[in-house]
Formats: sequence, structure tokens, C-alpha cells
Amino acid sequence: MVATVQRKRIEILLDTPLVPRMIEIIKKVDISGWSLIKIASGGSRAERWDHDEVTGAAAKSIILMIANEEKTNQLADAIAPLLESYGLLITIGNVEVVRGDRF
Amino acid sequence: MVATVQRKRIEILLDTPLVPRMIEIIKKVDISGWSLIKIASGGSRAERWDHDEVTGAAAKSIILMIANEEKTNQLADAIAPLLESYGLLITIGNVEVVRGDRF
Amino acid sequence: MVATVQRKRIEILLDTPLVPRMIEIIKKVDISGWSLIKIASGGSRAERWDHDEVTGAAAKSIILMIANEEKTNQLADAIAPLLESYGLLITIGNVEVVRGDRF
Amino acid sequence: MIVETLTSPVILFFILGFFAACIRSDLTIPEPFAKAMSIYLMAAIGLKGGVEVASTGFTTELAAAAVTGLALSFALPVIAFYLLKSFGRLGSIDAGAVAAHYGSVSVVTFVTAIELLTNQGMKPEGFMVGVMALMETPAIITGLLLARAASKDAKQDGSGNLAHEVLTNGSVVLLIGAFVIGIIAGTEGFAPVKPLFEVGFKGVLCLFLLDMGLIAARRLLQTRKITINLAILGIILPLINGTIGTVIGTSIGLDPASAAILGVLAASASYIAVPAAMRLALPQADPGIYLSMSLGITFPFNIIFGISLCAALANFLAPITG
Amino acid sequence: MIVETLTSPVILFFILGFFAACIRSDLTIPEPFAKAMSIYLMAAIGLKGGVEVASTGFTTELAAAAVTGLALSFALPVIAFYLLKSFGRLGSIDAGAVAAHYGSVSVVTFVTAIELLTNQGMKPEGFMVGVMALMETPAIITGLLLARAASKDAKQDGSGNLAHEVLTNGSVVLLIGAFVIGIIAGTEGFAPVKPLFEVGFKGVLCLFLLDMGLIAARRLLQTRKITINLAILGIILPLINGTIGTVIGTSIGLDPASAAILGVLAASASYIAVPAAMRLALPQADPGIYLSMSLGITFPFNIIFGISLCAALANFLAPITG
Amino acid sequence: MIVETLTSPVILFFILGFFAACIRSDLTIPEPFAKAMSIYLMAAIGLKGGVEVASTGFTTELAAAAVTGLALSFALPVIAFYLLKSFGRLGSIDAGAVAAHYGSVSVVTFVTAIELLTNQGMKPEGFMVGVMALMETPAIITGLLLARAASKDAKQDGSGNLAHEVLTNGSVVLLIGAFVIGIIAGTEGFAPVKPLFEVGFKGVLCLFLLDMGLIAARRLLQTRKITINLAILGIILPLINGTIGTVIGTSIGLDPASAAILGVLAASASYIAVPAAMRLALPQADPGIYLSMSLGITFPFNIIFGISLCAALANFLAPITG
Ligand SMILES: Nc1ncnc2c1ncn2[C@@H]1O[C@H](COP(=O)(O)O)[C@@H](O)[C@H]1O
Ligand SMILES: Nc1ncnc2c1ncn2[C@@H]1O[C@H](COP(=O)(O)O)[C@@H](O)[C@H]1O
Ligand SMILES: Nc1ncnc2c1ncn2[C@@H]1O[C@H](COP(=O)(O)O)[C@@H](O)[C@H]1O
Ligand code: NA
Ligand code: NA
Ligand code: NA
Repeated sequence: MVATVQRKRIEILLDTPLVPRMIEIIKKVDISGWSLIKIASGGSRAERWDHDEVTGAAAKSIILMIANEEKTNQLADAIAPLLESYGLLITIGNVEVVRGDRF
Repeated sequence: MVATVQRKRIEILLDTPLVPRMIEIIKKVDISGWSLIKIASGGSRAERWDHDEVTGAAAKSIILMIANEEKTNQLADAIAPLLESYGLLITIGNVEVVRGDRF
Repeated sequence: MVATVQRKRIEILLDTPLVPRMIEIIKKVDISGWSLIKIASGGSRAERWDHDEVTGAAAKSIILMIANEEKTNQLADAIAPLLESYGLLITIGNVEVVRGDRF
Repeated sequence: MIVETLTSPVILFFILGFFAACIRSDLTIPEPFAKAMSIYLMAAIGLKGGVEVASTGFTTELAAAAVTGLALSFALPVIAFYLLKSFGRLGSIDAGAVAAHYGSVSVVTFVTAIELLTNQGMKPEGFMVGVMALMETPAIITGLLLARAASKDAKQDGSGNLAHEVLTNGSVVLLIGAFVIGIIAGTEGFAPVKPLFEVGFKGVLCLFLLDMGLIAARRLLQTRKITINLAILGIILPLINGTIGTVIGTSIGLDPASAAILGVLAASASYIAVPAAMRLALPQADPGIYLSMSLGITFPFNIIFGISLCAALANFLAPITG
Repeated sequence: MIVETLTSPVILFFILGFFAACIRSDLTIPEPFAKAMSIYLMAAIGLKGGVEVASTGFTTELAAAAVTGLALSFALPVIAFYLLKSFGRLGSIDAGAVAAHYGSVSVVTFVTAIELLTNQGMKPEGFMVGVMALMETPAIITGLLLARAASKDAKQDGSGNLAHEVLTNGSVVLLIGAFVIGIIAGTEGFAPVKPLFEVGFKGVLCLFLLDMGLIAARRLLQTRKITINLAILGIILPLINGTIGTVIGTSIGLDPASAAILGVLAASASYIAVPAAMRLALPQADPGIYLSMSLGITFPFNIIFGISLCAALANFLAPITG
Repeated sequence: MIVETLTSPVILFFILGFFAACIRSDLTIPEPFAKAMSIYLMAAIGLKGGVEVASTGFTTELAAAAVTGLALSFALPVIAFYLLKSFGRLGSIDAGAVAAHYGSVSVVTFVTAIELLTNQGMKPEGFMVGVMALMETPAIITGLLLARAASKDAKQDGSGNLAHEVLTNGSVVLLIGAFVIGIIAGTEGFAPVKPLFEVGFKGVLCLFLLDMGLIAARRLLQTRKITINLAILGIILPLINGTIGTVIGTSIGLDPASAAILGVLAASASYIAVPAAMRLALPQADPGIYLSMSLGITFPFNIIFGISLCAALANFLAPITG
């Protein structure tokens, strides 16, 4: 059987216009990489939105990252001050990673 | 370090035409929000499909939600009767959430 | 409450041109199904890429699968030889699945 | 006419797409582009139909065609349902779902038929666009009633919603909306926007049929849910419905071109409005069956043979009744 | 003129979209298609404006209009800001964000105005495209300064970045770039590419306004953040700004058509460049408020009434000053 | 000619895109729109080429050009491979992958060359489209053989699959398919669909090159994998290959325009068919290298200088051989 190691799977759901700012922060924490997934639509109790808008201002994306626990904590600390004003949603889960030495 | 709380990460994979019905159910359970991700293609043992169809009837999406355990159970119960006929695929995982009091 | 069973949630992040090869392997392991999510953009320490390219060669996707532990291990073993040359990123997490007898 | 059909670029692009999928080429038309073309085509035919009606006015023929179209869409699923259950060996739920598709219409088959007929000097009336829009939804009701009468599993949940979802279906709204805009704007108001909708039309139809060829062939190749009997029904149903449509069209006094178009509408099977409605109203029905029959078999058959056959029948009947 | 406006296909498609969203139809225009149309429209108006300037040359009127446009974009948010705080009861941050939208411009409102005016024999100067491009961004600066002066929460972080992001905003670069290409290429160089940008223009505008109708109505229906007072401001602000723009435009010696266009630019509210900038610079401001006001109220108002009112005012003022 | 090139809107849009990416503007062309334009351009040139061949018939020149094109595509990677290994200091696998790109062709470079040459009264033969389609894939085989001969890591797995994947590559199928449809339909059959493919062509090319400018510059800015020597090769290889192609084209008796186009095809580097094939056949090769060289360096060089140089060379050689 292939060897696996435990890593964190981090998802940050945020407004697409804010993505470049977030990437800068991610780079400062020196996380090995990131992948962006577009959200097609969404809603909360108050509102509903669709990606299908000429104005990109309402679009949302998920930044997905695999990182070790240490980097994950550093990232969480680096993002903390923005949480309220940027309206971020951050989840951190445990995953087994094959070829995990890279992260 | 930032404080996190444990929440459930729920993914419902379903046919895109059924999404509005599912959102109604989600709203009844009063989950705080949901995000929709498009599936580009997929397959099972019997068939393979692509999103690239003029008819949207074969398209599939994932509804992603973060919720606490109580709401998660309520949602699972509310969806249960539809499972077979709608062909839903539901997964529930544990995640740590920053700013988790909202859910 | 609805009954759930524990299954593995497998994500394989790979170059889109390699997807058909990977599907063949998945079928050999006889996993019950798979779903494909497009990555819009991404980056590592060295480079940054966007999906918005005429050449599809730089595009990346995630293959998402739910499977039981046995099949997951078989899949990991089947993919192992390709890991380095294909530059795959594989994560395996635990999830509770409703209607889990299918997997 | 089938030879002329087969050398028209519109049809050749369909064949190219079908062929590309058969040799398992990775050629794909991006989905938003296909949707964009479909929106363009519906806006264009809606507008043109409306502008024509604005200049010819409302006639008794128009009224007769509209009523006939509605009646056909309500009635045709009944025949289909019994053939699908008996010869096709489908259960009531699947049979009802498939039957609804055959009562409704395919916009692209309609547009292609207009193109091919007009090229051969048979120009159908502009109001047939309106007839098509009317025929899109009644079949859904019949299909559902048939499935529910025969099966207790086809629950009633959400019927109220369904009526709303069917009547506000995007393609129905766009077609009827553009048709009404054409009537309001008239020839003169249409003039400034005409270039886009005229110049691009046939070329866009080529590229759209390229995509339809890819989709039809991939459906056929990827499904394992079509039995021989279902495949045969995918050809027999358009033959029966096309004959009924053309004969009735001729008998209510339509010109041969319009009668042929009514036949094509009857022969065609929906692949946009109805599948989405069935996924909601009869979620237990297997989409693999209805999409494969409608898109994989009946659509190509109609494009390549069905349209020509309806035209031939209409021309044959014309001197008899005329 | 409002009657003529309401029977133009361009406006009818907007109404169709608005109506479809109100009856909760699932009609949607795929987002990449909408973006493609918006790129096409901006390239087309940029090119045409540039080609016209290449043939008329740089005039004093051009310089006067450019300076006036810049000044308006800087100044208009101030009025808006105080009305939004007092009558609209918004906090400083939200008021600053909304005010920036009303100082900036809406490209589609501009294009629609050019269409409607030209159809009625009022042809604005080509250089107004350049004026529009200049007016897109100054309002962002004023809006930010107002928010920051009044609130300590509107932090200064990333101002350097913001200047860059605003000036290199995709739509600004495309508009100005196409404008410059038009000037370099001139009438002759433009000729070979002209067919696409001429033939398709009005038809694409129809389909784009169909989408804008859908978006505007859905915004209105889905938001719960618009109070009656804000809705009223969504109509009063374009009236005030449109009057100021038209009067100043006339007084600096612009022909009635160009003066009306300056009024329309002043009256219109941004929904592309400014929302993205505000999301970055004032993340605490609620996008639900500024998008709903700009897209849901002011945009439809301008399309259906505002443009005609500016034209009427410009025509009324012309003999007085001329 | 380079001055004329630089004031053509087609090239100016490329420069605009390049410039926008350099100032880090967020301007983007939605990917499905770019794919749609690429499908449109390939269908249009395929059709037009086929229609021309239908009217001129199969000539010995056509046969000579086809054979020469095939031979060039097989042979050119060999030169490239040794230069990339020696001067470029690449390993065998990367060198083989890059070499394959330079043996194959770039459709957009071809289309732009046709545009620029035709504008200057040099009209290439219609059959050159077919030659281009033939040149797309042989280089892949040579590139792979070179990599495998020199390296044991370049495993043989899936060669059978690869042949299939390369021959059924979407762009190859579409180009050849449209070419054949053009031949079957002929001038008359093409007439009804011609408007879309004629009217839009040059304008679409502008918007497509805008996107290519963005992509080329972003590639250059985002990569860290291009050494000075590789950058130099990105310019030297098209010079060598372009000279070989133009000289051979002239010597087999092609008119100057067609000889120049053969030179452009030889000089151009693939960025659609080959990268996808290399990702499959040589997954160990670094896409960062071959995409950056092909898209980031050679493509812009050819658009702005290479095409003009091939044309100049062909015109210079014509009186010598003619
Ligand atoms: N740690 C990571 N988390 C998420 N995605 C990653 C990570 N590392 C790499 N990627 C993705 O994989 C792509 C290729 O990475 P690499 O193989 O390191 O060049 C990147 O562009 C990202 O999209
Ligand atoms: N509990 C949740 N689970 C998943 N997505 C959510 C959740 N809450 C909010 N969202 C997403 O975040 C967006 C903004 O939410 P909010 O900040 O609450 O207005 C929503 O439109 C959803 O796309
Ligand atoms: N085990 C699985 N993991 C991920 N996706 C699946 C799985 N099984 C099915 N799917 C998705 O669900 C769709 C329908 O599956 P089915 O209901 O089995 O026909 C497939 O086409 C896949 O997109
Ligand atoms: Na029918
Ligand atoms: Na304004
Ligand atoms: Na080459």
C-alpha cells in the first residue's frame, strides 16, 4: 500500500474580487500551492445571488489548499484580521495525502 | 491562534434541475447558507455524461453547506424521502470552522 | 435519524488532458462513479496559471469520488506509479454517506 | 430531396459532428457557446415570425393552425405511451416521460426544416413559429397524467410548481417574447436589428448542428439503456406523428410548406423543455432513456430523413385536397 | 419620444428580460456569453469613436467635454453622498460606496442612449466615447475620500494597489485601447474589420439588454436591503445628475445630442468598474445595497425614462443658448 | 510591410492585449468565448479553403504542397531538437516535447498571415488550409521518437492511444471536416452560410488576437522557466524554419504568397494540438517550458515580424526562380 501522511484541507470561500489579495497572503505564509473553484450561485438567509452577472462584483470563489498543520495555523492567523470585513468563510478538514512531503 | 469550532461540511450531488427544490428544503431547515458548484462531467458504471449539452436536464451540481450537527441531522431527515427517486448523493464530513458562530 | 455509513472522499487534482487516462484506471478498480470539477486557476511557488487559455493543456480538474476503504486502497495502489510523472495531488478524507450501500 | 438535404452545409455539419463523436474525437463546443447559439436562434425565429405576422395580420389559417397544434401536442403522447408500454416494454413512468417528449417539439428540427424547405422554394407561413411555441408544453401534461393514471409511484408532489415551471420555461418565454416583439416592432422597427439576425442565421445553424451531431452520437455511444425495440420506436414514432401532422395540416387548409412544418413539429421530440420538466415531475423516470431516444435517435432521423418525408407527403397531398 | 423608445426592439428586449424575471422564468443568458457581448460592445464603440475622432481631429469641444466629464465624475458623488446619508439614512461607508457608483458611468446606458438618439436623428459626437472612458474612475476616488473622512472604519489599507486596480480595470483598458486603435487605424484601416462591428451591433445590444433586464429584475426581487427612501433616491439621483450634466453640456457649447449624452453619463450609475473597486477598497460596504440601487433601480429608470428626459431637456435648452 | 502590419487593427488588438497584460490589467476574455472564436475561425478557413479547391480542382501544385508540408512537419523537429539540447541545454524529454511544437503549426498565425498578405495583394492558394491541417500532427511523432531514442524515462505507455488521440484531435477534425464540407458544398452550396463566415471573420480575428496578446504576455510574466538561451531559440527557430519553408515552397513552384504561407507554417509553433498530446505522451516534460516558448515568445515574434519576413523573402526569391 502507498504511504500517506495527514495534512489539512483548507477551503476559503470569498468574493472573487478579493482573490488576488488573498493569494498575496497565502504566498507570504509560503503555502506550496492553491487552486481556485468558481461558485455558480449561492444564498444566505437574507439574499440569493447568481454568478450570471455582468458585474463580477457579486461572484464568489473557493480557494482550496493542502498544507501541513503549522502552515495552516499561520494562515489562519494571517487571515484573522480580515474575517469580519471580507466576510470570509474558512473550513479546515483532515485528509490523508499521497506524496505528502511536498506540502 | 484563532479559535475554531467543529461543524459539518455537507455536500449534496444532484441533478441541476432539482436544485431549486432542494434549496426550498434547505431554507425550511434554516441552514444559514449554501453554495453551488457545477460538475463538468461524470460517470457511473453504466453511463457517462458531459455537462456540454444543450439540454440542461443531464447537468449535475454540488450544493455545499456548512452547518452544525443539529441542523445537519434535520436536513438529512428532511431529504431522506427523496433519496431514492432523486438519486441524490450526500456526504457529511467534519471540519473546523473559523468564525463558526454564524452556522 | 437516517442511517449513514463511513466512506472515503477521494479528490485527485490533475491536468485535464490526463482525465481520460485516469477514468480508465478508476473503471478498472470498479469504483461506482466519479464527478469532475473544473479548476478555474491555480498556482504553486514557481508559477501561476489560469484556465482562460485557448490551449487546454494547462487546464486542471478535480476528480471527486466516494468509495469504500478497500476500493480506495486499490485505487491508490493503481495510481501510485503515475504519481511523479503525472504530477497528481491526491487527498483522501472521511465522510459519512447517506445511502452508502451503493459504494 | 434527400440528396439535396445531404449536400447542404447545414446538414453536412451535423454529419461532421456525428462522425467526430463516432471516431471518439475530443472535439467539443463549449456549453455556454451552444446555449448562446440556441438563444440567438430562438430570438431570430421568434422575431422573424412576429414580423411576418405583423405584415400578414391574424388570419383564420393562423387560428386553425394554433388550435391544431395545441390539440396535437395534447393527443400525440397517448399513441406514444401505448406503443412505448407494449412494443417498447417500458414501465408506466418511463413510458409517460418519453411520451411527453414526442408530443412536444424540437426547436432545432423546426429551424432546420424551415431552412431546407425555404431553400427548395417551399416557404412556410411566419405564424408557424407561434404554433411551435404553443406545442412545447401541453404534451407535458398528458405525459404526466398517463404516468400517474397507470402508476401509484408517480406522486403528485409539486404539481402547482410544475405548471409554473413549465409555463415560465426559458425557451418558451424567449420564443413567445421575441414573437411578440416582432409583432410590435413590425418590419420597420425590426430593420435596425435585422442584420445580426439575418446575416448570422444560417452559419450559426451550421455550428449549432455540429454540436447537435456531437451530442446525439455521444448519447448513443454512452448509453446502455436503449433496447432494439426502443430504437425502432425512435424511428416509428416520428413516422407516425409526422404523417398525422402533415395530413391534418393539409386538411385544415395549410399550404404544403406549412403543412409539412406541422408534420415536422409533430414528428420531432423535445430535448430542452420536456427533459427538465420530467426530471422534476417524474424524478423516478430514467433520463438515460428519454434523452437517448429523443436526442440520439429521433433527432438525427428527422434531420436527415423526417423533414424530407414530411415535405414529400405534403407535396403529394396538396393536389388531392387543393 | 418615450413612446418611440418603448417600441424599439432594443428596449422591448430589456422589458422582456425584466418581465421574464418577474414571472420567475428560468431564462438565463450564460455568463460568458454576456461577458462576450459586453466586450464586443465596448470594442465596437471604442473603435467607432476613435475612427470618428481620427476624421474630425481634436477640437476645442472635445477638450471642453473631456474636462467637464472629469470634473462631473469627481464632483457628482458629493451631492449623492449627502443625500444618501440624510434622506437615505445610510452610514458613511455605504453612502460613500453608493455615491461612487453614481459619479461613475454605465457603458450600456451610454450605448443604448447613442442608439435611441441616433434613431431620432440626434447624432452625438464620436469623442463622447472618450469622455465616457474618462468618467469611469474619478468618482471612485471621491467616494472613498468621503467614506474615509466620515468614518474611521474605512481603513486606508492598499490604497496604492487600488489606484493601480482602478486604472487598469479591464473595461477602462478595453474602451480606451479600442478608442486609440480607432484613431490609429482611421476610416480606411477600420474598413476591413467594420462588418462585424457594424452588422452585429444593434442585435447584440438587444440580446445584451435582455440579459440586463433579467439581472435588474432579479436583483430587485432577491434583495431585502433596499428601503423605500433608497428606492426613491435611485430615481432622484439620476434626475439631478442628468439635469446637471445636460445643462453643463449645453453651456460648454456641445450640440444637443452630445449634451444629452453628457447628461445620460452623469445620470447613469456604474455596475462594472465601481462595484469591483468598492469590494476591494471598502469591503465593509454592503454590495447588496449598491448593486441593487445601481442595477435594480437606476439602470431600468434611465433606459426607459432617463435617456428620453435628457434628450428632451437638451432640445429644450438648445434654442436658448444656441 | 512591418509598418503596415503594425497599423492593422488585427495586430493593434494583439498589441493591446499584450500591453494590458503587461500593466497587469484584469482584462480577460471568457474562455468559452475564446474557444467559440477559435471554432468559428477554423470552420471559416476550412470552408473557404474547401470552396476554393472545389472551384480550382486538384492540381499538381496542391499535391506538391501537401507532400512538402508533411515532410517539413516530420523533419523540422530534428533541427529544433539538437538546438534545444545543445544551445538550449534542455534534457532529451523536454527537448523532444518542445521540438514537436516547432514542427507543428499555429492556426492563428496562419490565419493572421493570410489576412496580412491578402491585404497587401498577395493572395495564397485555398489549398494551403489543407496543407496546414496535414502539418499539425506528424511533428508529434518525430518529437516523441527523438525523446524516446535519447531517454529511457520516456516510456512507451499508451502509444496506441496516442495515435488515436492525435488523429482525432478536435482542431484537426474540425479543420479537415470543414475543408471537406467546403469541397462538397462548392461555391453555390456555400453561398447561404457565407455571410456569417465572411462578415464576422476579420472582426473576430481582432478579438481573438486581443485574447492571444493577453495569454502570450501573461505566460511570459508568470513563468520562471525560460532561460535567456531558450528565449533566443524562441526567435531563432522560427527564423530558421521560416526560411526553410519559404525557400522550399518557392522551389517546388508555389506562387510567392503560398510560399510565404508555407514559410509561416514552418516558422509557427503549435499551442493547441501538440501541448495536449505532449501532456499525455511525455507527462514528464515540463509544460511551463513548451507553452512559454511557443505562446510567449514565438507566437508574438511571428505575428509582428515573422510573417512579414517570410513575405519579404518569398517576394525576393520569386524573380530568381520564376
Ligand atoms: N498545496 C496545494 N493545494 C492546492 N492546490 C495545489 C497545491 N499545490 C499545487 N496545487 C495545484 O496544482 C497545480 C500544479 O502544482 P505543481 O505541480 O506544484 O506545479 C497548481 O497550479 C495548483 O493548482
Ligand atoms: N452555511 C453556509 N454554507 C455554505 N455556503 C455559505 C454558507 N453561508 C454562506 N454561504 C455562502 O456565502 C455567501 C455569502 O453569505 P453571507 O456572507 O452570509 O451573506 C452566500 O451567498 C453563500 O454562497
Ligand atoms: N461514487 C461516486 N463518486 C462520485 N460521484 C459519483 C459516484 N457515483 C455517482 N456519481 C455521480 O453521480 C452521477 C449519477 O450516478 P448514478 O446515479 O449512479 O447514475 C454520476 O454521473 C456521477 O457524476
Ligand atoms: Na412532436
Ligand atoms: Na453618473
Ligand atoms: Na512549425
